[in-house]
Amino acid sequence: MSTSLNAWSDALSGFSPAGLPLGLLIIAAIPLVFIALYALTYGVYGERKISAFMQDRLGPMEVGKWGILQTLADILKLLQKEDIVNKEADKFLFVIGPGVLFVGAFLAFAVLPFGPAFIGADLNVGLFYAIGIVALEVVGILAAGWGSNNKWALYGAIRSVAQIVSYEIPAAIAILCGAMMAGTLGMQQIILQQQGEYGFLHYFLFQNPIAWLPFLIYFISSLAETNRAPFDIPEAESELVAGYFTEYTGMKFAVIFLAEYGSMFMVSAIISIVFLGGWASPLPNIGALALNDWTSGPLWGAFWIVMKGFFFIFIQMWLRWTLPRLRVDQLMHLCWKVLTPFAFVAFVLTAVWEIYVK
Amino acid sequence: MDNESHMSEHQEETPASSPQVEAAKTVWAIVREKFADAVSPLDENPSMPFFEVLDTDAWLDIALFLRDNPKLRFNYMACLSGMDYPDEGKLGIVCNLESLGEHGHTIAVKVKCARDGGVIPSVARVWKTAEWHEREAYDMYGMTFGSHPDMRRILCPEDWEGFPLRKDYQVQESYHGIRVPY
Amino acid sequence: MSEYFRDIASGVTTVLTGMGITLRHFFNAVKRKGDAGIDDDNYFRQVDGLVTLQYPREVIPTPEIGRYRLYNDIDDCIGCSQCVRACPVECIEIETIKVTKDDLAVCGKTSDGQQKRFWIPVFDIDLAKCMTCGICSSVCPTDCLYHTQVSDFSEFSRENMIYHFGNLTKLEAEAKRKKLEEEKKAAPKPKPKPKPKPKPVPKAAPGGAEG
Amino acid sequence: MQELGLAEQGSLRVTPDGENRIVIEKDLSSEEMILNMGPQHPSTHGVLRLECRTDGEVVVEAEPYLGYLHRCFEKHAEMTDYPGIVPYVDRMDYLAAMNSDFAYAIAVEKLLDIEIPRRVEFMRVIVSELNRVASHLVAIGTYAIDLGAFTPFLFCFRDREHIMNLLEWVSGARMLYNYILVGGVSHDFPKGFSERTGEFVDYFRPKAVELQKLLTENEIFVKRTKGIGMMPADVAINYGWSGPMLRGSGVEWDLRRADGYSVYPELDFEIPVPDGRFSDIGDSLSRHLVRAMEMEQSLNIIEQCLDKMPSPEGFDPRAAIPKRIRPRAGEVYGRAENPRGELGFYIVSDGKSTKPLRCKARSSCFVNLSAMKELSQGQLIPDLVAIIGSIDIVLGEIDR
Repeated sequence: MSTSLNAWSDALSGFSPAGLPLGLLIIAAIPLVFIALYALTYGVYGERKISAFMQDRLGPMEVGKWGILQTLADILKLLQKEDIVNKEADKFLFVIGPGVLFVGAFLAFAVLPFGPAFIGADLNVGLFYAIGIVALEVVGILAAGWGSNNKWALYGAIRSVAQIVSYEIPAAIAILCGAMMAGTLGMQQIILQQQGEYGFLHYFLFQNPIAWLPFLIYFISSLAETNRAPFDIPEAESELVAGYFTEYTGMKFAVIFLAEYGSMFMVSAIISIVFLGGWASPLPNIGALALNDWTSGPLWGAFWIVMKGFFFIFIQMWLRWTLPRLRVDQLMHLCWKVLTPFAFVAFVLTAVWEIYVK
Repeated sequence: MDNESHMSEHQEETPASSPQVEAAKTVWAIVREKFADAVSPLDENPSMPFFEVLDTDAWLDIALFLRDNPKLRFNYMACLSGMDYPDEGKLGIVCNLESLGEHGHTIAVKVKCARDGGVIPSVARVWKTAEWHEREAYDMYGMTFGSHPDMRRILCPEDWEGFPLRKDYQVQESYHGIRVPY
Repeated sequence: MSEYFRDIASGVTTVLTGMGITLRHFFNAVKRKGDAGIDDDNYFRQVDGLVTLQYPREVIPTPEIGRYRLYNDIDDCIGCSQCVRACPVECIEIETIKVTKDDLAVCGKTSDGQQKRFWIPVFDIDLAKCMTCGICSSVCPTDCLYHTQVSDFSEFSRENMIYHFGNLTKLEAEAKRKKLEEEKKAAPKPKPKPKPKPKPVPKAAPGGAEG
Repeated sequence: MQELGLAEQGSLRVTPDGENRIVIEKDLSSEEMILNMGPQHPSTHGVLRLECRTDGEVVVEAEPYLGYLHRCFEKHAEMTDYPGIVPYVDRMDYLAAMNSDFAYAIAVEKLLDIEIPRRVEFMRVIVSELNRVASHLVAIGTYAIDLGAFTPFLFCFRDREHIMNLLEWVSGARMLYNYILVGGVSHDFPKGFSERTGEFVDYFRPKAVELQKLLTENEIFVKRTKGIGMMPADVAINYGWSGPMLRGSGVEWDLRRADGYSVYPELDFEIPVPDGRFSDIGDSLSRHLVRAMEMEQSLNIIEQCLDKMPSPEGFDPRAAIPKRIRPRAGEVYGRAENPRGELGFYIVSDGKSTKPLRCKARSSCFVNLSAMKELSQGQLIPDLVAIIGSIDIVLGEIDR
């Protein structure tokens, strides 16, 4: 089955009528559509259910069995809502803000490999692109916050920019550790190096005795980059009402929401690609039980990377529903005085390991 | 604490000899010694012994004395209530003072002023808690407090007419187009 | 510097402790709290797990003395108006007509044998105003006015929150009033009038009584 | 360019120009911004408005504006008879209605000079301590929300639900009980109430420990609250603070001990004050800790009361309730320890009427909040939220 699927995707990628790479576009769009659907329905639903269970509640129960259609109902509601633009708002920025945010969050999906063949663009600087393109989100947030002409939104936007820009540094350094171990920035190459018959033992997390440090640093920084608790100060609902999207309603609000869940998955995918082998199966071949071989292939690859992404999203939610929120200066303290120095240490140690030990 | 027992015991004992009243007598004697006729005789009722400040202008001095005299040390103002005395044609305040953590005694002090345009010296600088209490008394009764740092209404809106807790208060007909009496 | 590392260490450990607690609750989500009332002996043996009750289908039972919707058993009401005087929010409106001598038997007795002396054409309770303090029921001499356990009685119109308990229709009340007037004329000594105010009697006479 | 002293303050630069005149340049001048926090804001706990003058994230000063929930309690009280005021008192501090009723009952009973049956006193103490636990649960839970932790809030409400069930069982209402009346209580305990209360105490103890681990000991929570909103003891007394706020500043002062009303002198309990090891004395964390420790003490009190309570045989909870309350002419200041501090009632009776001539409620939150202006100076906005949360205000009581 796997070979036929490979052949199918190869055929599709070769489909280019009149010189236009339509087939590639379709392949690139499949994960995007999938993630968008996931993000809207199961991300929100999952978050609500997980938080409910952690808080001894039932969560949504009324729409569909176990409330699984709740998010669809929410989308319908948001679609019908009046699209309010403040009289005093800077209309251009106000409208363009969510769009930029959305585009910024989803552009990185172009380089996420969902399998040996499922990748939008296998850039040789994929990792660099993924880190860099996230910075576009900052523009969207700032546009939304400033354009709203609301003091709370402005506070949220300024905080958000400070936070995201700061946390790019430890995040990038931590990711560089992974890139150093791989010796490449291409996503597919990074994963291919982590694939092998011993399954998870090939993952970079287990290839290097200090790889857990950049792994942790990147994970913490990614929480801050996606504005998730305990670093959700840009939208801190008890301080800033709702932060930079205080004034948004209807579909614009939904788009911001979608972007947040999209970027949540994006960072989770990146951390699983760099440290946990992306679409590579974690199961080892044990003698005759060739588990690794059986669980590899395009569909399995998509399955594994989505599962790994879900796992990290679960941890993000788990943290969110456990911890209080940091203060702005404490957030910066954590970034500049804890994570960044440790990221440098990890960087040096990884380099030493790669050069002298391995 | 000093006054641990007297509240619970005072029901069994005869009211006149309750320790609360005894303590109040001592306090009053010290104040009387210093301010002589500026204060009235002590009202020795069992539930809330109080004296009145007859010379309203002396209230700030008396307050400072009550707070700082080492034998009195009334460092805690439990309550300051506005009062209307329509029979006497006066407005007033009733302050419940307590020496918290030091002597443990309590006393109530009354200060009165004229019903129209009456001014009572503010004690917001003596007890900071008095600031809001005095604002509330002004809000409800309309007496002003001299040298109060921030003499505004506190519970009613700024542009409310009249002072609601005066006995002769008539509620205004409408407020910004909203009919008030319903 | 040691404080720096101690902060990091305590940060990590306390975060992990907290995560442990939430995870325990997450895995405990297979259990659900039962809907036993507090007066059930096993109440605290069934509170583990998810505590949500899905309201219209699962309800916490209201205890016996639950003070919710006010109800007047008009058959036992003697029209003494004590509840009206006691109510702090004036949510009860009552109108009474003295019973003429020959009607006493028709008017009947309360369940504990007390002769009723008033017709009560109007006994309206505005439950939108009622704050369920229970003062009226504590002053009621015949215990006919009491709060029931019905707690969910929302309405779309405020008018519907006024419950009518009067035991006479408008026409009957008119007739009784006339009768009383005649009796008074017949009687030699003047009696104090039982306030025959021509108040508008609501259309639906014994309207939303319990149900 | 010669920089003078003013330059160190940030935005002013003083430069002598060519003719040796001094020119004051303003670059990046930072204006103060007025920020309205409330009346509709998630962390003002109701309809409180704080007008903050902010310089960036730093609050220069926050001025509270009250009155959005003013329901004229004192005016109502002058028009209502003594038993009819109790429901209004319930609605002042709606999170601790039992305690408020208790304070009011104490004040009126002092004026009436009536003897209360011993069992009634124990019943009153049990229900008000239960309500104190419930109120502190809300305080702690909403404080957690203010600081961004949602789960502890729901855990608190889950446990509070049991208290509300218990109190509904005994009084008939879930929040606004009208249970403690002048001279007695409205109902005797139902059969099995004492056992169930005991079971609740056993149920709640481990939950309190869990809450402490999840929230109080959390490093982020400690970092957010420690050293924030410092209030020295003498200033706190001068501001008239009482209750957990005052004890958070290290003053061991509790009306249950100081006034010794009801049966509290017979009960063995501690007055928790912070020892300065885990928190700085007088900060927001101390106030939080005091509340957490007080819940434990309340549980102890409930257990003791259940042991010591006289048997219900031949007992009528309404026996001492006067048919008609018409106190002698006089005035009284009666008070009790509310979960938020000293709740006092200054009541004046003219001796003729069944309605008080004056009924002033000395609200604890009102007094505690009056220090807000001073506490807020120079704090960050998130700290402002932490401070308001630690004051634990109930707007119903502030505005009355």
